[in-house]
Amino acid sequence: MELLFDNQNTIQAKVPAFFPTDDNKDEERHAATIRDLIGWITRSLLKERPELFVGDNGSVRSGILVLVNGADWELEGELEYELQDRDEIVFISTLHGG
Amino acid sequence: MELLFDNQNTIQAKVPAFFPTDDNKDEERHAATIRDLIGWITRSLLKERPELFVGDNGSVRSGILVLVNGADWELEGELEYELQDRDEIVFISTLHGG
Amino acid sequence: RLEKVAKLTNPEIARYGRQLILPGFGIHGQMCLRNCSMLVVGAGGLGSSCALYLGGSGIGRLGIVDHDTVDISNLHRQVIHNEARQGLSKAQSAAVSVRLLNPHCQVVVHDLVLDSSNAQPIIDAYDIVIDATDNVATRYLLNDACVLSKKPLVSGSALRLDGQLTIYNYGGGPCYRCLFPTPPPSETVTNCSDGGVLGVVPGIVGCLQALEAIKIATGMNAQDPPTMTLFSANSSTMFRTIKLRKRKADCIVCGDSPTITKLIDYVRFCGSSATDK
Amino acid sequence: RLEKVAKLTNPEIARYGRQLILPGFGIHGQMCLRNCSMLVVGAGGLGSSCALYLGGSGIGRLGIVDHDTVDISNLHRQVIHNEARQGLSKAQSAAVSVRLLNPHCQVVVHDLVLDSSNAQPIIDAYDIVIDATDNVATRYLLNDACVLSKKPLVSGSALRLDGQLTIYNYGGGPCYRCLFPTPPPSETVTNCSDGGVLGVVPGIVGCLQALEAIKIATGMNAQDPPTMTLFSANSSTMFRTIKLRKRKADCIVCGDSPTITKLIDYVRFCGSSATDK
Ligand SMILES: [Zn+2]
Ligand SMILES: [Zn+2]
Repeated sequence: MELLFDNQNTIQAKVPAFFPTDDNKDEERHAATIRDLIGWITRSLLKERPELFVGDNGSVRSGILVLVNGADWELEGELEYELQDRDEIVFISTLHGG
Repeated sequence: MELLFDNQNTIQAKVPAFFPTDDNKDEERHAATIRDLIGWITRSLLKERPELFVGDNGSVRSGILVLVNGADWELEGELEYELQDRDEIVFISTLHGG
Repeated sequence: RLEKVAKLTNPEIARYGRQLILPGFGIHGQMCLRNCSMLVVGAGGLGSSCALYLGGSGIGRLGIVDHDTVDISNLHRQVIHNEARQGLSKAQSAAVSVRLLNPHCQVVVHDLVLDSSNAQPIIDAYDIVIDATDNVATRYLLNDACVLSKKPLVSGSALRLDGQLTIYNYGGGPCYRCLFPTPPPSETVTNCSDGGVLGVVPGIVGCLQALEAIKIATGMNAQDPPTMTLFSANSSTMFRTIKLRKRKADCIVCGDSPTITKLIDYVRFCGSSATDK
Repeated sequence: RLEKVAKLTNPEIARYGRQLILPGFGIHGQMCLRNCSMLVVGAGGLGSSCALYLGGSGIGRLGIVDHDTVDISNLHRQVIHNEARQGLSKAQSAAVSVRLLNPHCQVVVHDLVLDSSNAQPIIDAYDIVIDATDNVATRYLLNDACVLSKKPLVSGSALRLDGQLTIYNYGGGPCYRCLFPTPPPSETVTNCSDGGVLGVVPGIVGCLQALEAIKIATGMNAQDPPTMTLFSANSSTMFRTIKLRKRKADCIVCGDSPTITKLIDYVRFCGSSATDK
């Protein structure tokens, strides 16, 4: 995973608090969700080969587990979780070696 | 250490926010410090053999390390640290087995 | 299946004395181990420390699965083998070491590649399964076989300087498919041969797998919520415990209406083979 | 002292291949290990896993100190020994196992009780010291000898279901006396023979000690702040890392004006002997 992000394993980022809705009217914005964060990371931080990070449906690819403040994102609403100030979002790539 | 405290390893306690000063005048009180906490624990929670927890000088005995919110209490002022709301104070008994 | 005994022999009492006097473990814990059989799948980096400590601990029967043979380049991390056993079956070599350490432990050698044709009866014969393998296909195979056979699965993995540890299919927690319904793209999967590994890293994870298996056998962790432990040798905080989801009602193997009711072709499912190295 | 080499032999390159290709370790890390000597004090529960993984890792020389002999009641946790070595010196037995695993590692046996009369020259001959002992007197002895000899000390301990891990006298962090200026009252000290221990617990701590020694040898942790790692097998969050104080300027051995400038009588200081069991 670090290989995708210039070997950095921790990145502190200021993420926009609101994203436009799909129809892109400026006055209709929604609070930033993890779905937005994944899109934003792909556009802003990823140097190459986005398919190693994102999947087809705007989520992360298979084999990546997302943590919201130290807990499995499934407990927090997965893609629709609304980011709070100072949230720590971690992307874990599963290991298979032994 | 658990043996001293009825085998409980985590105790949530409401501790008085202020303690009387040494000359015991009611109107002169100071914010609770770890020194006060150690005295309060000895009086309120310890079932027996306080010498296995406290030392001579109102501090813990040799071989106990005190943690304030996950850090060595020496970084926080040791005995004079003033307790804050929801502080987590942990007493670690050093192990010597191998 | 392992025959249960009602008490320990005197030699067993002498051997396990330090566990028998252990508060919160004692004779009850030791009897739970004595009447428990465990299967360690993989006698490599994870399986080395795991099988040694389980073999020493007093479990009644230990099965060891591996189809590979001992190579010199394994020995920096696979400390259950040694230089003289080069070329010998890893399952055999691991069994020799465990028997030398503790002749009271019944060791069963499974010198084979586990696949959907042979896995189910082997897994059915043990109480707890330890995933100490090194490839995605066998991880899904073990998961499904453990779900079908209602066995807890103690899963460990290690690569480079990192490790992961989870108990699947236990106490209302998730199975591997609840967390990872589809296998990762094969270009994102790295094994220790290609990615490298610091030898002691799988040693640490394998020890933790042995511990988790002992906690299951003795019920010590029966009340714990499902977690994953992340290990990172190169971080100043080396361990991190994360809270996991519960079993998913819509999981295709452990959910309320499973569509997987027998083992499938895992090599095809994962697009990679169990013997790719 | 260990003679330094400028490059690895071909058999070493083949053996350590998985560490040589490891990003952030590689040939530099392996050469650091090859030119490093380490002393493991204690070939018991902690020393078993620690010596095996250090021996396998590729360090140039490994010293092993122990005066005790192998007993059946050790084997549930001391997996470097085995049943047939009952009665043999633990230092000898551990050395045999390491040599079988890795003949490239020079193993030195110190079959003796370390005390203030003999400790200093032994410790002077090694680069990194691992405290895998089981008593307070030897812990203070090792601390003072390492401070006087300017050697980092990787300290581990285990009892019942718990363990502790700290690096002392390294990178501006504290020594053992900075944290614990006076020894604990002897009635508060419990060893594994009296208190019991789950076998895999010292196994885990010993592996972590090997890892920390490897990190020191290769400089991987040179920027890390001083910490203590607490392990609790029976907690759902098994590991906790706590931040420690720096070296104390008024420490009587590592401070600015030390009053301890040579080894003292540690048995008298602690009120307990190194061979109490
Ligand atoms: Zn499932
Ligand atoms: Zn000091």
